[in-house]
Amino acid sequence: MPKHDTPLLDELESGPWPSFVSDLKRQAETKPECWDILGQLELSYKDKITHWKHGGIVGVFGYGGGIVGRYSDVPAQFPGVEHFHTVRVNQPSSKYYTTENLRAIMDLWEKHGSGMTNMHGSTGDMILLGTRTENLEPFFWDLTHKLDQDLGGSGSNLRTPACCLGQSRCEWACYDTQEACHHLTMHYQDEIHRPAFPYKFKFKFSGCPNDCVASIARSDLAVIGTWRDDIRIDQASVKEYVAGNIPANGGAYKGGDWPAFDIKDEVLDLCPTDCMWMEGDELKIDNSECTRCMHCINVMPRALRPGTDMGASICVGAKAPILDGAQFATLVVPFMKISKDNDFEELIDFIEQVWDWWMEVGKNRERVGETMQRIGLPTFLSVMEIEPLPQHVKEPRSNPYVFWKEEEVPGGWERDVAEFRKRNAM
Amino acid sequence: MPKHDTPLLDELESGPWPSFVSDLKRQAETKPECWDILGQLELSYKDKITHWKHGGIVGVFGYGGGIVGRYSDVPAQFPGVEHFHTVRVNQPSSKYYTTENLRAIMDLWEKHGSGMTNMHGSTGDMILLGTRTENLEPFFWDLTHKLDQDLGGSGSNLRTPACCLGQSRCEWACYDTQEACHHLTMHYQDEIHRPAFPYKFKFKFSGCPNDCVASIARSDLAVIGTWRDDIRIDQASVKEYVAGNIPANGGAYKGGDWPAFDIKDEVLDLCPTDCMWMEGDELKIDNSECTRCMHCINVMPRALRPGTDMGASICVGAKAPILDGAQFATLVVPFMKISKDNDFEELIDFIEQVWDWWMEVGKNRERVGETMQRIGLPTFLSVMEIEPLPQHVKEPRSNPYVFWKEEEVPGGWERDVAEFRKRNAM
Amino acid sequence: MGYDPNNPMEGRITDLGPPKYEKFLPPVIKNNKGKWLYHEIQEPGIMVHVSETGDEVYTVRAGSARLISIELIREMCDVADAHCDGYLRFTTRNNVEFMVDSKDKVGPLVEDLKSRGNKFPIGGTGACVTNPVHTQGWVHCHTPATDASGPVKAVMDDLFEYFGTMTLPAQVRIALACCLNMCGAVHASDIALLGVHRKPPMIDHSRISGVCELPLAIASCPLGAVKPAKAEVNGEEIKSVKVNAERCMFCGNCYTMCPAMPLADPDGDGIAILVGGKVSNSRSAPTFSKMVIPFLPNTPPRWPETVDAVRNILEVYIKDAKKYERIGEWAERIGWEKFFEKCNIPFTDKSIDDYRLAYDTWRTSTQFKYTSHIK
Amino acid sequence: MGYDPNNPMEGRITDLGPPKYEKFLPPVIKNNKGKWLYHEIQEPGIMVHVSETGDEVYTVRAGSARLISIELIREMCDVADAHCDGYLRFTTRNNVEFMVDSKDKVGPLVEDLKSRGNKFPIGGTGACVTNPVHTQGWVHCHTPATDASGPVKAVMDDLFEYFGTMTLPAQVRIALACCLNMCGAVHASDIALLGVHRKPPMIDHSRISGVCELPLAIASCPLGAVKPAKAEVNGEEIKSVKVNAERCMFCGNCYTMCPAMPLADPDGDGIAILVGGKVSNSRSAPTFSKMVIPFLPNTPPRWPETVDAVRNILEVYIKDAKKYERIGEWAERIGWEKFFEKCNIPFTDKSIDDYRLAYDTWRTSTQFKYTSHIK
Ligand code: SRM
Ligand code: SRM
Ligand code: SRM
Ligand code: SRM
Ligand code: SF4
Ligand code: SF4
Ligand code: SF4
Ligand code: SF4
Ligand code: SF4
Ligand code: SF4
Ligand code: SF4
Ligand code: SF4
Repeated sequence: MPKHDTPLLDELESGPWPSFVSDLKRQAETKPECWDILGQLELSYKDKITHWKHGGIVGVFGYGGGIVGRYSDVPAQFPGVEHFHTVRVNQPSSKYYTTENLRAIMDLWEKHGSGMTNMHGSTGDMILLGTRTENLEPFFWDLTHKLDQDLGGSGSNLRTPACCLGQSRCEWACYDTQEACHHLTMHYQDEIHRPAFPYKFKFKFSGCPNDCVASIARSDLAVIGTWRDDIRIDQASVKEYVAGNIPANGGAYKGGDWPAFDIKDEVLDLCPTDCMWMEGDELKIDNSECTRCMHCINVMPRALRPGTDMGASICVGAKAPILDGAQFATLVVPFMKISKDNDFEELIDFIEQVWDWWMEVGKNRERVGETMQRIGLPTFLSVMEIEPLPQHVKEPRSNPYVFWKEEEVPGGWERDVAEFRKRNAM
Repeated sequence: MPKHDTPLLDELESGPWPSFVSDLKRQAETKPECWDILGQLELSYKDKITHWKHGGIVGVFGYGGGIVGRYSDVPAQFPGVEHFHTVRVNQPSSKYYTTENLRAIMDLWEKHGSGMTNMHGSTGDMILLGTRTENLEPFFWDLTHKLDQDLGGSGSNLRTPACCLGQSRCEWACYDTQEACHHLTMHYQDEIHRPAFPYKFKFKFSGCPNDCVASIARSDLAVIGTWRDDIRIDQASVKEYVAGNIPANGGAYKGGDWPAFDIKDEVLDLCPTDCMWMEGDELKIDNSECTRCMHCINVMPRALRPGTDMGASICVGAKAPILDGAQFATLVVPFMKISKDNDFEELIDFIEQVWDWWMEVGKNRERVGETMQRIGLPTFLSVMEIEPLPQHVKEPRSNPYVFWKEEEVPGGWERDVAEFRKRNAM
Repeated sequence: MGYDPNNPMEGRITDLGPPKYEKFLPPVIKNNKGKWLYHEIQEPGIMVHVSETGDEVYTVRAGSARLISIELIREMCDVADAHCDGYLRFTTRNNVEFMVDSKDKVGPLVEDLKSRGNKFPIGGTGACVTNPVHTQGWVHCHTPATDASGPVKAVMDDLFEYFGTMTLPAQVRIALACCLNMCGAVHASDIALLGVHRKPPMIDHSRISGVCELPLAIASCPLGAVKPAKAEVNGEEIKSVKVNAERCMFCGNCYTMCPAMPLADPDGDGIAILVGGKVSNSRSAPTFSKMVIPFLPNTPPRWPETVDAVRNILEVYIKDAKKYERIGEWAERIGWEKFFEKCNIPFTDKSIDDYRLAYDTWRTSTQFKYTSHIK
Repeated sequence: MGYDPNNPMEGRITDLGPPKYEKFLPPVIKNNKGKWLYHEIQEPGIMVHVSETGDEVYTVRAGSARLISIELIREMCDVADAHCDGYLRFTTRNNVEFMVDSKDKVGPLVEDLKSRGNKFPIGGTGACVTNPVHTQGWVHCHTPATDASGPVKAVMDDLFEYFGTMTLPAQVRIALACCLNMCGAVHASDIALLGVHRKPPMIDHSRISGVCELPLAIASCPLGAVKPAKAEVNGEEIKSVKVNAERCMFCGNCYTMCPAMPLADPDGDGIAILVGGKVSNSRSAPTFSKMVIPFLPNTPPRWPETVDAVRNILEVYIKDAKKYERIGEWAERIGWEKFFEKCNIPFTDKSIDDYRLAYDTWRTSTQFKYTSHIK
C-alpha cells in the first residue's frame, strides 16, 4: 500500500506525550495497511469528519458480539482499511499479563489484523483494531485453539466485566474483585456471547469506595467494596503522621507546595460526617456516623484501614446520557458479603432477579437504569423483594404524590356513590 | 337557631392554646348561626368528612374575585350555614390596624355575616367567614362606601399582595416593603378584581433574605430585599458579643441551655461561604464571597447590618404542588433597585413583561412557574430579554442536550445530502 | 342610602384597594420607619426595637387560633385601646402584636393579656414553636382530607410549652394544609401536617353531565388516569368518565375541576407528616419538606397519633440538634437514615419519591450510615 | 489444522472466557494478594506497596497513547522481560505498569524506560493529570463529532508537566468522548471533552428504505423530533421521515438507529467542555460533570482552542483550590458563578439546563455572589 502524505498528522509527532502517529508510522513498516489508517485519518483531519460508514454486522459464528463491524467510505483511496472491524478480546481480571501471553496475542494480530490495538477499551477489553471480514474466523480459531482465549461482549448482552486491581496490589480491597470478576465472567459466558437482553448490561467491580474502575458511573451493576465494623486505627502511626514523619496521602502530594501536614485541616475537617476528633494525640472515630467515604484512610494509609467485616454495596443502573441523561448507579443493597466460598451465590441470585425482571419489562434498547426510572424505585424494590430502606435515597420524597395500593386502605377503593350522596348531598 | 350538642368539639375547649370552639360558642350568643357552624363541624368530626358542597360561583357585580362561594350539604339540619360564602377583604400592608378600623369592619361583619373570621388568610386577606348570597352586595356597599375599603383577590387573577413588616419595625429591610406592596396593589386593582390570567398570580414582598412572608415558597413573583455593597460592621459591638454582654441572635435563644456565646462556633463556622474570620478581636468579612444569607447578621444584630446599597432580588414562579410538584421561586433578577421615587418603574416593567408573555403562552390553569418549566429557563430568559447569568442556576447543566439555534451554527442547517454523499459514501 | 338590589350599579364604588398602611401605623412606628437599629427579644413574646432616633418600641406577641370571632377581635381592640393608643397588628403567622412606646407600658399590657384566660398566650418569638400556619379544613372548604383548626389546637395544646419559651435549637415552623392544594407554605415547613386522600374519586354519573365539563375533568389529571367513558343513567347511555385507579395518586385535582368526582372518605383520608422544610435563606437555601410519615388516621377531636408524631420528632430534634440548626439542616447533617432511626419512625416505600424528578433523590453513592433498618 | 471456511463448525471452541488472572500475576503479587498493608508513592509514577509478610512491590507507571501498535506492545514486553520477570499490567486508565520486587530493580527499569524516547513517560500517580480516558474518534467510529486520539495528544503535550509531577490540589481526571454516547466515564470527569454535533440529521431519502426500519428511527428520538413523512425519490413517492429541526438537540440517536440520517458536519461539529465530575466516594459523592463551554470548533491537528481552554481551567484551579479539593468540589465551594468569573469563561444560556430534570438546577434562593456578569 502506498505511503500517504500526512502533513496534518505529522504535527502530532512532536511534543512530549507518546505519539500515536509515530507509532502508526513505525508499525506501517511491517504492516503497510497502517499507511491507509494514517491516510484516511489525514483525510478526516482535512475534512473534519469521520470517513467510516455506519455500522456493519459481522461476527463469528454462534456469537452475537465481540466484533464491531466497520467499513471505509473511501475504500478506493485506502484499500487497506476497506474493512476495518475491531475485535474485542476479553481481558484477564485487572489486566495483568505475562509477556508470553501478550506476545502471542500480538503475533496473532500481526497475522490476522492491522497491527494496531487499543490497550484497552473503555469497557475493559483488549481492542484489536481493524481487520477484514474473512480474517475474523481464522483469528477466532487461533485465539481459542492456540491461546485458550475468548472474545468479549458487544451488542445487547452482558458486556465484558471489569475490575480494579483490588487485593492483588491494594491494601483497601474489601473483597476479591479479580475473583468475583473472573467467576462471573465465566459463569455468564452465554450471556456475554449471545445477546438476549433488551440492551447492553455491564458489571464492574471496585474493591472500595474509591472506585478505581469507575463502576458507579458506568456499570449497570456496580459491586463496590465496603465494610460494616470499625475503621482500624494504628495510633502509633497517627502520631507519625502528625509529626510529619510519613508523607500524607501515600505520598500523592509530594512535590506540591503545601504546608506541613495538619491532621485537623486535612483529615478531621474534611471528613464529610464530622465524626472524627483528637483526644490528646489519639485519633477517635465515631464509626456509627462514618459513611466509609475513604478520605481519612486515603490520607493516612499507614494509620487507618477499612474494618474487617468486609463486603460490598451493590448499586444498579449507571449509564451514559442517551436518552434521558446520564445516571449514576443507585444504591440497592447497602451491604452484601461477597465470597468465593459460596461461589458468589448471593450476588448471582441478585443479578438474576434483576435480569429476570428487566428481560420481562425492559423495552428494546432500554438500560436497566432507565427501566428503573420508568417504573419508579419503590416498584423496582418491591419486584426485587427488597425492603425499602432510608439508605436507598438521599432524602425522602418532597411531593405528596403517593401511590397507595387498594389493600393498604381500609375498606378498599370500591364505594357506592349513591350511599355517599345520602350523607353528602351535591 | 338551636344550640347543638357538640361532645366531640367540646373536647377542644380544654388545653392551654386558645380554643376556637369556646370562641365560637361565645360568639353564638349574639350570632346564633355560629351554633350551626359548630353543629355542622361536629357532624364532620363524627363523619370524618367535610359537609360543604363543591364550590359555588357567587360574587359582587363587576368583580371576578374576592368571594369564595360555599353551601352546606346538610342545610336542613344547619340552616344557618346553608349559604356560607367567605369574603376576602384586602388587608393593609403588613396588617397594622387602628382599633377604629378593625371595630368598624367587625361591626359590618356583625351586620352582614356570621361573626366569624380568619385573621388572616394564608395569602394575606382578612377572611370574613360565612355569609348568605343576598348579603354580599350590601356588605360590599358598606365596605366601599363607609370604610373606603375593598375586596382582595380570588380566581385567575392577581391575588392580594402581601409583605413582611419591613422598615416599619425591622432594622434589616432593604427596601420599603409596605410601600411597594401598597403601590402595586393600587396600581393593579383591575388585575386583582377582574380575572384575565391563565391562573392565579401572587406577589409577595420580603425586606431581606430571612423572607418573613415566605415569598420564595408561595408567590409567583417574590421581591426579596438584598444589598450589593459590604455588610456594615460595628467592631465595638462585636467585642461586646464576644464578651457575652449582648445576648446572641437578638435574644432568640434566651432560656435555652446553651454554652456561652462563641463567635467561631456560632457565626464564623456557620457562614455558608466561610468568608468570615477574626483578626485579633476584629471581625473580617470578605464581602465578595458573601451570599447575604443573613445568618451572621441574625446572630449579631447590634454588630452587623446589611450594606447601604440596597435593593431586591426578584424570584419568579413559586407554587404549591398541584400538578408537577411544588416549586420555589427561581432567581431571575439578582439585583434591582426598588424605589418609590420612580414609582417602582423597573419592577412594574418587569412584571408586565412576565405577564405579557405568560398571558400569551400560559395554558389554562398553568402557573407561571409551570410555564417556565414547560418552555425551559433559557427560553424564558430570552423572551424576558434577560441576559443569562450563572446566578440563575445552582450549577450548569450536566446533560449535553443543547438546543442550538440555526443562526448560531456556521452554514446553517440546510445541507444537501447528495453533496454530502460525494465525500461520505454510504 | 345603601345598596339597592333593584339598581345594583347605582353609586357603586370599585377598585379602592386597601387603606393606605400609613394611617394605621402607631406613631412610634411611623416616626422611626426605616430608622430601626437593632432589636432584642427580652423574654418570650416580648421584644424591643431600638431606633437611631433613640426611640424604642416594645412589642408583645400573643397567639391566636386564627379562626376567631368578632367578639374576640373586639377584645383585642379593647387591649389595644387600653395600652397601645388604639393600634395593633397581625403577623404573617397570624399572631397578634401589641406595641407600646416605652418600657413601663409593657408590664400593664402583659398583665392585661394574662388576665384574659388562655385567649392571648404570650410567646411565638425566637427559638420557639410559633403559631402554625393553617387552612380551612372542615370549617369551610370542600376538598379537605382533614380538619385544620382541630388538629392545630390539639398539637398546640401539646406543644404549648414551646410556644412560650425559646429553648429549641432553632425556630420550628409547623403548618397544616388540609389537602394537596396546600394553601399555606406547608411544602416548606419544619413540620408539615398534610391532609391526604387515599381513595380514588368516585364518579357520580347521574350528575356529571350537569356539573362538569368532561374535557376539563379529563385534562385535570396529571397522570392521565381520567378517561372518557360511557355510563348508563336511568337506562340511558351518557357520556361520562372513568378512573384508572392504579394510576391515581389521589391529588384531588379532578374533584377541584369536577364536583361529580368526590374523593373524600372517612377511612381513606388522614394526615401525612412532612419535615425539614424551610423558607429563609439563612445559612442554607430554602428547602422543601420531606414526607416521613405517609399516613396517620383522622381521629377527631384530638388526633392523638398526629399529636404524638409531632411531639416525638420535636423531642428527638431538641435532644440531637445543634444550636441554630433547623430540623431540615439537622436531618441533612445526620443523614435521613439516622433521622428515621433516631425518631424511631418506620421507613416505608411511601417515602421514596416516584414522581417527576424522583431520580435526583436516589442515593447514587456508597456513602450511607448503618442503621437498624439494615438487617 | 486451522479454521476451515467450508466446515465452519468443525472443531469450534466457544465460551472459554478470559484466561484466569492468577496465571498472570507476578509472584510477589500472587504471594501477597490480600496481605498488602500500605503503599507510598516514592516519586511521580513510582510507588511501593508493602505487605504484612514484609514483601514489597515497586510499581513504575508509564503513560500510553492507548492507540498503540503491536510493535510498541512488544517493546513493553521487552522491558518487562528485562526487568519484571515477564509480567506487566495495564491500569483502568490505560497506563502501563511495570512491577519489580525489590528497590534496587527500580533504577535500571526506570533507566530503560527513559532511554526509549518519549514512548514511556513515567508519571500518572497521585495529584497529577493522569492518562485521559478516551474513545475512538475518527480512527474507528462512525458517529464521532470529533477525533479522540488527536485532541488527547494535543492536550497532553500541553499538560505534560502535570503528568510527571504531583503538584495539583488533587487528582485531575481528563476524559474525552467523541460523541454523546460517551463511551468512557466522561460524564463524571474533572475535565471532560465531549464531541458534539450542532446540525440536525439530513435524511437520505434515496437510501432510507433500504437501510432503516422507519418505526425504529422514529422511536429513537427522545424528543419526538423524527416524524413519518413522504418523500419523492426518482419521481416515486416513498415512505420516509422528516425531522423537526427546532426540537432537535443533536444527540445523534437517530443516526445510531438509522444510517440514512447523518449528522456529522465539518462546521457543525466540535468539542464541548464539561467540568467538575468525579467518581470516587471520597469526601463528596460521585458527581456529574457540568457543561461550562458548550462549543469549541474542530481545529485539527492540534485543537488549540480546546487545549487552551483546558489549560486555563486547570491553571485557575491550581491557583485557587485547597488541598484535596477536586475541581468540582472547588467549584461547589466557591460557587459556579465564581468559577465562570475566575476562569474568565463567558456564561451563555447553553449552560442552563433545559432537559428533563432541569428544575432541580435552577437557583431557588437569594444566595448568590456578585460577579462581573451582573451589570
Ligand atoms: C470501543 C469503545 C470505546 C473505546 O474506544 O474504548 C466503544 C465504542 C463504541 N460504543 Fe461505547 N464503547 C466503549 C465503551 C463504552 C462505555 C464505557 C464502559 O463500558 O465502561 C460507555 C458508557 C457506559 C454505558 O454503557 O452507559 C459506552 C456507551 C455507549 C453508548 C451509549 C449507551 C447508553 O445506554 O447510553 C453507545 C450507543 C449504543 O449502544 O448504541 C455506544 C456505542 C458504541 C459503538 C458500538 C458505536 C455505535 O453507535 O454502535 C462504538 C464502536 C466504536 C468503534 O468503531 O469501534 N457506546 N461505551 C468501548 C468498548 C471497548 C471495550 O469493549 O472495552
Ligand atoms: C382561604 C385560603 C386558606 C386559608 O385558610 O387561609 C385558601 C383557600 C382555598 N384555596 Fe388556596 N387558599 C389560600 C391561600 C393559598 C396559598 C398560600 C398563599 O397564597 O400564600 C396557596 C399556596 C401558594 C400557591 O398559590 O401556590 C394556595 C394554593 C391553592 C391551590 C393550588 C394552586 C396551585 O397552583 O397548585 C388551590 C387549587 C386551585 O386553585 O384550584 C387552592 C384553592 C383554594 C380554594 C379556593 C378551594 C378550591 O379548590 O377552589 C380554597 C377555598 C377554601 C374555602 O372554602 O374558603 N389554593 N392557596 C387562603 C387564601 C386566603 C387569603 O386570601 O388570604
Ligand atoms: C413578625 C414577623 C414578620 C411579619 O411581617 O409579621 C417576623 C418578624 C421577625 N423576624 Fe421573621 N418574622 C415573621 C415570620 C417569619 C417567617 C415566615 C413564616 O414563618 O411563615 C420566616 C421564614 C420561616 C422559615 O424559614 O421557614 C421568618 C424567618 C426569620 C429568620 C430566619 C430564621 C432562620 O434561621 O431560618 C429570622 C432571623 C432570626 O430569627 O434569627 C427572622 C427574624 C425576625 C425578626 C427578628 C426581624 C427583626 O429584626 O425584627 C423579627 C422578630 C423575630 C421573632 O419573631 O422572633 N425571621 N420569619 C413574622 C412573625 C411570624 C410569627 O408570628 O411567628
Ligand atoms: C491503578 C489504578 C487501579 C487499576 O485497577 O488500574 C488505581 C490505583 C490506585 N488508586 Fe485509584 N486507581 C486507578 C483509577 C482510579 C479511578 C478511575 C478513573 O480515574 O477512571 C478513580 C476514580 C476517579 C474519580 O474519582 O473520578 C480512582 C480514585 C482513587 C482515589 C480517590 C481520590 C479522590 O480523592 O477522589 C484514591 C485515593 C487517593 O488517591 O487518595 C485512589 C487510590 C489508589 C491507590 C493509592 C490505591 C492503593 O492503595 O494502591 C492506587 C494508586 C494511586 C495512584 O495512582 O496515585 N484512587 N482511581 C487506576 C490507575 C489509573 C491510572 O492509570 O491513572
Ligand atoms: S477501588 Fe479501592 S480497592 Fe480497588 S484499587 Fe482502588 S483503592 Fe484499591
Ligand atoms: S471514612 Fe470518611 S466518613 Fe468515615 S471517618 Fe473517614 S473521612 Fe469520615
Ligand atoms: S423579611 Fe427581613 S426585613 Fe422583613 S421582617 Fe423579616 S427580617 Fe425584617
Ligand atoms: S451574610 Fe451569610 S454568607 Fe454573608 S458573611 Fe454573613 S453568614 Fe456569611
Ligand atoms: S388546603 Fe385544600 S382543603 Fe384546605 S383550604 Fe386549601 S384547598 Fe381547601
Ligand atoms: S385524584 Fe388526581 S391522580 Fe387521581 S384521578 Fe383525580 S386528578 Fe388523577
Ligand atoms: S463516544 Fe461515540 S463516536 Fe466515540 S467511540 Fe463511542 S460511540 Fe463512537
Ligand atoms: S439528533 Fe437526537 S434529537 Fe435530533 S432528531 Fe436525531 S434523535 Fe432526535
